[in-house]
Amino acid sequence: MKYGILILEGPYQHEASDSAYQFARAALDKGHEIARVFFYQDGVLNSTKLMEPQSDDRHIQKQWSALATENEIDFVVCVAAAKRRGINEEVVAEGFKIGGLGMLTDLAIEADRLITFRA
Amino acid sequence: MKYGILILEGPYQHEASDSAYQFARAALDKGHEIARVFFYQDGVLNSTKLMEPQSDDRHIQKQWSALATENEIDFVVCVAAAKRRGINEEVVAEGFKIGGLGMLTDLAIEADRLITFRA
Amino acid sequence: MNEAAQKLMIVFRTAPYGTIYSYEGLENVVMMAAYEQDLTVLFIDDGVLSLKKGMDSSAFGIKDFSPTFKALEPVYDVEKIFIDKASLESRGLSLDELIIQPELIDSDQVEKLMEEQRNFMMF
Amino acid sequence: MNEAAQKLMIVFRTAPYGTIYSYEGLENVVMMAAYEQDLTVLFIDDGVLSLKKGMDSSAFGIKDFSPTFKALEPVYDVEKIFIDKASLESRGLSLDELIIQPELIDSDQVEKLMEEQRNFMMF
Amino acid sequence: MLHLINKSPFESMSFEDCLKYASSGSPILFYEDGVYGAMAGSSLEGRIKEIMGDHDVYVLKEDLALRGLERIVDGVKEVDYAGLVGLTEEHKTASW
Amino acid sequence: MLHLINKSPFESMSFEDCLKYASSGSPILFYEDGVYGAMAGSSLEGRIKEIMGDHDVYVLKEDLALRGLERIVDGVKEVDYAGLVGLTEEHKTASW
Repeated sequence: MKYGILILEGPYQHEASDSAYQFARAALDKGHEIARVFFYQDGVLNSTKLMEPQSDDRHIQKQWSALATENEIDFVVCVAAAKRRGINEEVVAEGFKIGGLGMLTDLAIEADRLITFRA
Repeated sequence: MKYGILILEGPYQHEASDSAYQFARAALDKGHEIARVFFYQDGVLNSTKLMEPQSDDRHIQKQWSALATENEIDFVVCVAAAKRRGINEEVVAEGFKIGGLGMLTDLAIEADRLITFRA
Repeated sequence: MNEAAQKLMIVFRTAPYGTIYSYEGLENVVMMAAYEQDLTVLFIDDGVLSLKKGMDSSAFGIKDFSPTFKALEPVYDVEKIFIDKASLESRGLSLDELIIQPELIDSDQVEKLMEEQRNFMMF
Repeated sequence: MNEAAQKLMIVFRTAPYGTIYSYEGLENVVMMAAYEQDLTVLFIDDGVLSLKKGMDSSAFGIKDFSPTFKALEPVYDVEKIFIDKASLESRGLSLDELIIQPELIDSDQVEKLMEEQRNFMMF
Repeated sequence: MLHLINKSPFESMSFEDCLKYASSGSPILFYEDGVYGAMAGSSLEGRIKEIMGDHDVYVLKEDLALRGLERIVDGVKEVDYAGLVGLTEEHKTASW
Repeated sequence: MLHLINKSPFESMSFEDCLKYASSGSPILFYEDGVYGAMAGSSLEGRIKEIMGDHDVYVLKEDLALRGLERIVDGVKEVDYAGLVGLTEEHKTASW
């Protein structure tokens, strides 16, 4: 099946982003395609390469970047939500790209399943 | 009276930061002192100068920076919470400084009232 | 609506202003409307509060986005707009206190509307 | 405790892991303990769930912070630790299912503890 | 103790949680999405009237205006931010 | 429709909200802080047993382990992330 994943909350503050990551891994392991992961609202904060968690904690941005590059998944960070929160081309990490909200509509049209991770 | 303000949520996603700002203004208008505003958890995201909201919306970082500089209020952004979320010395706006969690304990000891704005 | 139009829905279930969910749901409705899909908008639970008349954001600088809700049908051609009757009633509101008058539905219609869609998002 | 010690309290009322509130409350307890103030820690509502035995974070990489709760008394000398009996009971838990055994209090003691403090923070 | 409620009581238990602990005489203030708790005619009106015997109930004007709420439960007192600051002068606060 | 509950039912109405709309036969899955809804012996146990006549109730293993929960209500089914993906293959999902 073709999955779309929508993430509405930022890293560390909520578990939403961890859950989305675990779900994405499990979906890939079962042989599904992930058409796109769309980062929206505070979800855009997952994409900053300035993130420096403590050494004994998970590095959420790096987890995501590895998932994107290893599996060639399209990761889109909503431009309007990103700008409002200080995320721009200079700080976005490898594997993420900034894009318009229309790419979420495209995903809703294209995906067989759209799963939302939220507060 | 000597007030301390603690902010636990980021800008735009929750109203907490707006409420804290309005409260701080009103407290100053009534002649109170604000000993410190402490930005913690997602609250640290209020401090980024990379923030670019839409032109018809409020600019939350600039509101805070103006409040700090006009009134010489101490604004402290928790260093551990900040690093985890991609906030560092390079992106912190005028009026904010990055500091340790001990400065929140100091505030709890010093302030007559400590008011929390949270989700 | 284009020939290959897909059934899509945005569900509002969160109160406006306290969090950005309602605002971002609305941004999506506007975007989807431009794609000329078969679009449905549904208000349930605290989502019904997004339509309350008389919002005044002058004190705050927080954007009052109710004009965009008002424009959904006349400007953006969104015609399928539903509201859960029980959610409205438990909040003591009637349709004439809202800026638009969506079609009232019973709660047992909500899941049916969800099932009918290719995809939906809930804000 | 130093001579000018102030009464301070951290209240836990949120479940762990779903949000960062509980973790950050704990960071504050540890910091305040280092200041040698007159410190109280209180668990109410879903905050009692932070003390459940048997947490295993191996599947996730999310830090299991229960060892720090366990260390509050022996390592950080935090002695005043209370828990709301009704909150514990409504979640079907007993003290022996928790990693530490705070003093049980009735709900009508909660506001009194808050009032006694110079300041408190609730997470 | 001044109890601050900022979440919709239709969606969050924080209002009811707070009432378990609040002693008689402690004021309660609704702000942000909490102000929906003060709407007249809602399913919560009876509950609000019930607690007004024990608690002064306040609601923040600015958040009412933002949300277009005009009809509030009889006896609930409207305050602006200056009024809220005034209440915090008199009381310590708990943010639920 | 698969209904996903990620907030503690002791603190949030999202579980009860979902039940107003979920038709008989629609499965409900607790994850994140939602898993507290599945604890055996809690004040919610009766409610969970009540709805199990109409709904299959699932709970996410990884979130149970993270929180140290072992005793869950009889009849609630544990699934891991692979199992959750399996459920989403069969059903569209609503995230409450």
